[in-house]
Amino acid sequence: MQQRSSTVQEPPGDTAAYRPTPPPAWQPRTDPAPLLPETEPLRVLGTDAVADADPALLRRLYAELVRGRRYNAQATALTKQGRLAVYPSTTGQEACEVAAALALEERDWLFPSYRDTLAAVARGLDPVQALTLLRGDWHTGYDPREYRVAPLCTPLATQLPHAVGLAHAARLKGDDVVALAMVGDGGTSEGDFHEALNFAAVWQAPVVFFVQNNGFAISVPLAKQTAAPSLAHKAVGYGMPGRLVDGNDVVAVHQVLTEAVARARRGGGPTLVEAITYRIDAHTNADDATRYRADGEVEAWRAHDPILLLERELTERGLLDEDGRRAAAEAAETMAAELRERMNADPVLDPMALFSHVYAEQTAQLREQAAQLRAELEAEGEA
Amino acid sequence: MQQRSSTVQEPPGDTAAYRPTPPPAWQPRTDPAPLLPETEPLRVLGTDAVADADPALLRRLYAELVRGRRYNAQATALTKQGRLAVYPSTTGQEACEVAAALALEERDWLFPSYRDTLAAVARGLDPVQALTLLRGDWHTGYDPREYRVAPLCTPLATQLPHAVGLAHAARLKGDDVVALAMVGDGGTSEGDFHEALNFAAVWQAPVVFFVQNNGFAISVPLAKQTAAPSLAHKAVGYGMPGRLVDGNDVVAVHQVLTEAVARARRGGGPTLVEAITYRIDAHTNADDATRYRADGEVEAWRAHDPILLLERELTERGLLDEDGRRAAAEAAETMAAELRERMNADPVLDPMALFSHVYAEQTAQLREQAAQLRAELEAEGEA
Amino acid sequence: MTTATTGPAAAKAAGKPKPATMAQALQRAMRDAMAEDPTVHVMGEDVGTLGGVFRVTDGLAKEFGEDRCTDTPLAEAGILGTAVGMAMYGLRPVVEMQFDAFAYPAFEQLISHVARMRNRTRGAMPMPMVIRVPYGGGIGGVEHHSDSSEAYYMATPGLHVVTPATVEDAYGLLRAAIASDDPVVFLEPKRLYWSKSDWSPEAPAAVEPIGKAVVRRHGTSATLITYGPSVPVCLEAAEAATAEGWDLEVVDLRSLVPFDDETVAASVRRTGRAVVVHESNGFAGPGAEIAARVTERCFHHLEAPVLRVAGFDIPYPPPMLERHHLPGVDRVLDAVARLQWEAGS
Amino acid sequence: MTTATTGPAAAKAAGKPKPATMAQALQRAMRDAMAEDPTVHVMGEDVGTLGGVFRVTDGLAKEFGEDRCTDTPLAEAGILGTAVGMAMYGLRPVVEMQFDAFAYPAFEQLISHVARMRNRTRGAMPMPMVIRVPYGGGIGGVEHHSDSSEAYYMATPGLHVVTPATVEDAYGLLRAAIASDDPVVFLEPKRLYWSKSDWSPEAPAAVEPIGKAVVRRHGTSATLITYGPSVPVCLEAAEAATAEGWDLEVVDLRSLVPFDDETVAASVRRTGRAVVVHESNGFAGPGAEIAARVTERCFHHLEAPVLRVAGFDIPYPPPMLERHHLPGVDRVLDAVARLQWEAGS
Ligand SMILES: Cc1ncc(C[n+]2csc(CCOP(=O)(O)OP(=O)(O)O)c2C)c(N)n1
Ligand SMILES: Cc1ncc(C[n+]2csc(CCOP(=O)(O)OP(=O)(O)O)c2C)c(N)n1
Ligand SMILES: [Mg+2]
Ligand SMILES: [Mg+2]
Repeated sequence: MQQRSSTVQEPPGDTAAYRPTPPPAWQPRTDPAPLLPETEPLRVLGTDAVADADPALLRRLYAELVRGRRYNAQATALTKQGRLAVYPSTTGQEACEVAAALALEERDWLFPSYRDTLAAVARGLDPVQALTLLRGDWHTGYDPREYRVAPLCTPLATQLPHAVGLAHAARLKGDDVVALAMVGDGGTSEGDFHEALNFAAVWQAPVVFFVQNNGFAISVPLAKQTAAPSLAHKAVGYGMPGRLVDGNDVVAVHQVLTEAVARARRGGGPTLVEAITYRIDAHTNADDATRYRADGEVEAWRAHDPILLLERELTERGLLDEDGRRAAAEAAETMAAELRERMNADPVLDPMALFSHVYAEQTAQLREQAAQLRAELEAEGEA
Repeated sequence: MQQRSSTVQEPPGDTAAYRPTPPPAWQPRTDPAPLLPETEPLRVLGTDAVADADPALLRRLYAELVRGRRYNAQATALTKQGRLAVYPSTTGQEACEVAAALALEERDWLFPSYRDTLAAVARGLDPVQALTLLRGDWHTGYDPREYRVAPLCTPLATQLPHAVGLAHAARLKGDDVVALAMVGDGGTSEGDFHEALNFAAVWQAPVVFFVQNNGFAISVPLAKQTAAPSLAHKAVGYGMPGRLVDGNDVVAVHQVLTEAVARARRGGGPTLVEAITYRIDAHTNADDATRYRADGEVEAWRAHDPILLLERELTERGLLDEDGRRAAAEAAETMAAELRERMNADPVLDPMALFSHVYAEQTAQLREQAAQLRAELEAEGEA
Repeated sequence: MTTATTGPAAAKAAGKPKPATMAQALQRAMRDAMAEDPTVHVMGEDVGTLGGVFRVTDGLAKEFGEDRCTDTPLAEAGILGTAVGMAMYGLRPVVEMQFDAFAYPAFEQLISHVARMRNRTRGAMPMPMVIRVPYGGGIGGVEHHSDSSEAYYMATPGLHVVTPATVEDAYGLLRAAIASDDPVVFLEPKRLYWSKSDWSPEAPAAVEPIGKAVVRRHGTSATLITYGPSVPVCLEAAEAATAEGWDLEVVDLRSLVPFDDETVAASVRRTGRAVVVHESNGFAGPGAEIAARVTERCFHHLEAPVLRVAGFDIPYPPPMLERHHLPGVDRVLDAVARLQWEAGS
Repeated sequence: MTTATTGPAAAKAAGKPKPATMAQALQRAMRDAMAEDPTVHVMGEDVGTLGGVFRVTDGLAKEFGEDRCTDTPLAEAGILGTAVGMAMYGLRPVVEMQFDAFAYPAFEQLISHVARMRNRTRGAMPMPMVIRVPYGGGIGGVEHHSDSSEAYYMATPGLHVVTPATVEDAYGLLRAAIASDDPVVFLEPKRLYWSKSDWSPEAPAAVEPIGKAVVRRHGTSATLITYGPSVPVCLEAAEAATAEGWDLEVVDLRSLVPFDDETVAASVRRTGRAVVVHESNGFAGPGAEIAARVTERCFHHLEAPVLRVAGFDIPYPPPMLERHHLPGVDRVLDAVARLQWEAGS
C-alpha cells in the first residue's frame, strides 16, 4: 500500500496515445521581441529625423547644454577654491542630464544620483541649492517636494526603489505623475537596481530608469562591470522595454526619454533606457583618472562631444548662428558668475540644528545632548 | 576667454562633411540572439529525441524519481510524527531535484536551497544527514567538503554568490570543477540573484544557475513575482545564455543541465536554466495551500507528473516493465523504511557544543559562558 | 442630561472582552488604522492572500483590496525601498519582514534612508513608516527564524524601536507606531503571537504615544528590566523569587527607542539593584546600553552592579538546544542571587 | 659562534625606520601576506588598477596580477557573497568595502553567512576572511562617508572586530587578521590613513594574534578606554589633563571582539575611574558594552560610574558641523572632570 501511494496515478484514457502536454501554468507572459533594445544606439543628429524636431526645442536644448557645460566648469573651479568639498562632474554627459530634466513635466519627479546635480539644475533648481550637499552643508539644500526632485542619492542604486514606490503611490492615488530615476553603469550591478526594476514591472509603475553608461565606475571600466550585450538588454528580464541611445546626441536622448515618459504616463509601465556616453573628467576632482585610462580614449570621445554634435547640426540647418552661440554662452556665463559669487559666501550653520529633524519631536535623550552642546558653545563663546 | 573654454573644440576638417560617429566605446559585447531561451520549454519525453538517450540513464532517472517521491512522502510523514520540525516537500519537482544531482560529476559542487534536500540525497548524501537541519538538530548534518554539497541555504538566493565564488576559486586554482546552484522562482527577485549572475558572467565562472519555477513563493504566484516573458530571459541581461525547460520532463532537464555543466567546464561560462514545474504540496507542512490556490490547478499538474511522464515513455519503449517498476518501488521503500527507522531515534546533542565552532578558538568570554551553562547542567543533574 | 456612554455597561455593549491573541490584536490594529486613514498601506511577502505566515494580516487584503495590502515580490530591500518612495508621496507604509533574519537584506535602505531621510531633508521628507519584524526564538524555528536583532535597530539613530509583551500593548503600540510621523521598527515576539488575554477589540484602551515603559509588577528588592518575550519570564521569576524572600519589580520597557529613563531610573533608585533580561546576545546587545545608562544615572543608589541575563554570545542555536540558550527563570534568579545581598540593605 | 643577526645593526640593514603612513603599512601587510600565502586574495571596488580610493591596495594588482587583486563589479553583497564561496574553496579573501556606509548592502551575507558558516557546519567550513572597512569621520566626507558602524559588527557573534590606531598596529593587526582562521572585520580609521610614524616595512615588529589591548599611556587618576581614531584624541587629552593634575591612563583596545577584559579591568581597578571614548553614536554604541562589562567586573573599585564620551545620537552630520559631533579633547576632559573627584581618593 505504502509502495503504491508513492507512485503516481494513471491518467484516464489510452496509454499509447498519451503524450506529455505543455506544463499547464506556462505561457510566455509577454512577447520578448519588442522588449529588446535597438542593436545600435539610437541617433537623431546627423540623420533626416532631425527635420522632425521642433526648432524651439533644439534651441532650448542647445542653450541648456552650453549652460550645463559652464556649470560643470564652474563647479569644478569651486572645488579648487575650496568652496565645494567635492564635485563629480558631468562634463561630456550634459546631453543626458539636460534631456532627463526636459523630458519631464512639472508634476513629474526626478530621482538624481549623486552625480546628477546638473539634471536638477536643468529642471529649475537653484544651482546653489543643488550644490549644498557637495559644499559640506546640510545634505539636501532644497525641499524635494517643492521641486519634485528627490535628494541627491549617494548609496548607488538605492534611489531606484524610491522612484518606483513614489510612482506607484502616485498612480494609486490617481495622480498623473511619472518618476524618472537616474543611475550609472556601475550602479546597475547593485541588487537594488534589480529589485527596483522588478517591482516596477510587476506593479506597472510609471517609472523611467535612465542609465548613463559613461564607461566607468570610478576606475572600473564597463567590461569589468558586465558581460551583457548592453545594459539595456537587462530590461527584457523584467518584462519591460529596453532602449539604447547615443547619450551624446541630446535630441535622441530627449526623444527616447520623452517616449518612455509618455508610455509610463498612459499606463504602459516602466522603461529602461541606456544612454552611451563618456565621463570626460575624472570621477571627481579628488580622483586621478590617468591611473586607469589613456588620454587617447578621452580625445576620441571629445570628437563626439554633445555640444559639438548639436552645434554643428543646428549651424548646418541654419538654426544657430554666431549670435545664437554668443547668446547661449553669455547666458551661461551669467549663471556661472552668479554661482561663483554666491558660493563665495560662507554659509552659516547653527550647530544646534544637529539635534533637529532626527525625529519629529526631539527625544529627552537628544534634549540632554543638545544642552551639552549648547553649554560647550557658550563656554567657547566666553573663552 | 572663460566663455570660450566653456564650449567645445572644433574637430579638424570640413564642417559640412561632419557627421556624428558612433560613440567610440560602444559595440555590442555579445550577440544577444544566442543568449535568448527557447520560446517553448524544451521537452524530450514524447519526442523522437528520447531515442538518443542512453537507456541506462533513463532507468537510473526513473529509479531516482521513484525513490525521490518516496523520500518526499516519508519526510512529510515524519513531520506528522514530530520527527521533523518542518519539511518543504519537492513532490512534483522530483525531476528537477534528481536531474540536478545527476548532471554533476563527483568533483563538482551542488548549492541547494532549503527545499533541495532531495537533490542532496540524489547526489549521495545520507538522507538522515540531509534532514539534520529540518529535524531541529545542528544546522548542517554533513561535511560540505566531503560531499561537495554546500549547506542547505535558507536566506533566499544568498547561496548563489557562494556558488560563483567557489567556482571562480576552483578555476583560478586550475581545478576542473563546476558549481550548480539551485534557487526558486521567488528567489530570483532578490538582489543576490542579480549580483551573483553578474559576477559569474563577468568572471566567466563555471556555474550553472538552476531556477525551479514551481509557480509559487509560499502563497505568491509567479504573476506577482515577475512580468518577464520567462525567468530564463533574465540571462541575456548578464550576457549568459538562458535555457527554458519542462521541469517535469526529467530527461529534458537532465539534458539541459548536462549541457550547461559541460559548457561551464570547457570555459564557456555560466548558464541560467529555468525549469517550469509545480509544487504539488503546500509550501511546507506548516502551510495551508488552500488559502491561495484552487485544487483544480493542482490536479491539472498531476496529469503532467514527472514520474508518470517517464514511466509511460519507458513502458512504451519497452525499457520498463512491471518488474522494473516493482524493483524501483521496492528500493524506494527500503530507503523509506530505513529513514523512518533511523529518524525515530532521538539525537543526543551536547548542550556544551553551543560554545564550540563559534570561533576557531573559544574566546575567554565564551569560556565563561560555557562554565555558566556547565554549572547549570550540573545543578540540574543533581536536582 | 446625558446618557452614560462609558463604564461597564457601555464596554459590554461595545464588545465584551474575551480571549484574544496577540496576533489578533496586531491584525486589529492594522485594520483599524487602515479604516481610519486611507494613507496606511500594508505590504510584504505573503501578507495579502495568505494573510502572512503568522496570519497577522489576515483578511486585510480582502477588506481593503490588494492595493492597500499588497503581496510584494520577494525582495526585502525592494520592499523597504519602495516603501520609502511611497512615504515620500505621503503614504504610511506598514511593512512586514517575514522573519527577523530576513530583514537583513533591507539594512542599507533602513540605515541609509529610512532612518535618515527626515534629517537629510531638514524635516521636509519625514518617513512615517512601520517596519514589523517578528523576532526572537522559542518557537522551534530552524536557522534564521529566531534572531533577536534589536541591537542593530537601536544603534541606528532616526529609528524608533518598540516591542509589545501583552495583547493590549500589541494593539496600542502598533496603533501608536502607525500614527507616528517617524519610522518605527515594531518587533513582534514570535512566541507571544498566540499568547492570550481578555481583550475587547471593539473598545480597546486609549493609545498612548510610544516611549513609555510600564511597571508590570511592583517590588522592593530589585528591578528586573526587560521587554518583549522576556517579560513573561521575568514575571514568572518574580513570583518564584518570593519563595526566596525577594520582592522583585518588573519593568517592561515596551519602547527601546526612545528609552524611558525616568521610569527605569526611578525603579532602580527605589530598589537599589537591577538585572536586565533579554534573549538577544549579551555582548553589545540591548542590555549593554540599558546597564550602562542605568549605572550612569543611579550609580550611588546601586548596591551591586547592574547584571545582565541574555542569550549567549553565539549564533542562534538549533531548536533542540534553544532552551539552553534562552534566558529562563532559573538564570534570572541566579542573577538576582548574585546582586550582593550581603553588601547592603 | 654565530653572527649577530638581530639588534640595531641588522634592523638598519633590513631597512632603517623612516616615516610611513598607516595606509602604507596596511598596503605592506597585504603585500607581505600575499607573497607568503598564495591563498590570500584581495578584492573589492577599485582595488586593482586604481589601488583603492585610499590607495591602500596600491600596486598589489601589478605585483600579483588581477586574479589576486581583483576589481569587482559594483555590488557589496556580491563581493562578500562570492568571497564566502572563495573561502569555502580554501582561499583567504581580503575584501575591501569602499566606505563604512557602503558595507550595509552586504549585511545579510555578513550576518547570515560570514559570521555563521563555521558554526553552521560544526567547524567544517571556516571563513578565514578579512573585511576591511574604512570608518569614522573627521575627513570632511559628505553623507555616507563617515559612519562608525562598529556596533553592528560587535553585535554579531562569529565575527572578530579589530581596529588599529598606530602605523605599527595597522601592519601587525592586519597580518594577524589575515592569518586568523575566523572572519575579521578590520576597521580602518580614515582620518589616520595619513598619520605617520617611523616604521620599517622591512623589519616590522612581530605580529601578535588579535585580541590584546595595550596601555598607550600609563597613569593613575583615571582610565580612558578607547580605540581607533579616538586614541590620538585621548592621548592629547591625557597630556592636557596633566595641567589639571590628572594623570590619565589610556587603553587602546585594538580589538573590540574578542574584548580584552584583563587589560581593561586591571587598569580600571588600578585607577578606580574610567571614561570610554569613541566617535560612534553613544546610544547602543560600543561604549555601552564597554561601560557595562567594566562595571560588572570592577564595581567595587569604581569611585564613579564609567562615563561615555561618544558621537551624539544623530545621523552623521555634514562636514561643516562634524567638529561639533566628534568627541574632542575638551569633551573628554569634561567627562574626566565629572568623575566625582570629591567622592573618593
Ligand atoms: C552602495 C555604494 N557602493 C559604493 C559607493 C562608492 N562609489 C561612489 S561613485 C562609485 C562609482 C559609480 O559608478 P557609476 O554607477 O557608473 O556612476 P558614475 O560615477 O559613473 O556616474 C562608487 C563605487 C557608493 N556610493 N555606494
Ligand atoms: C531572504 C529571505 N526572505 C524571506 C524568506 C522566507 N521564505 C522562505 S521560503 C519563501 C518562498 C520561496 O519561494 P521560491 O523562491 O519560489 O522557492 P520555493 O519555496 O517555491 O521552492 C520565503 C518568502 C527567506 N527564506 N529568505
Ligand atoms: Mg559610470
Ligand atoms: Mg517557488
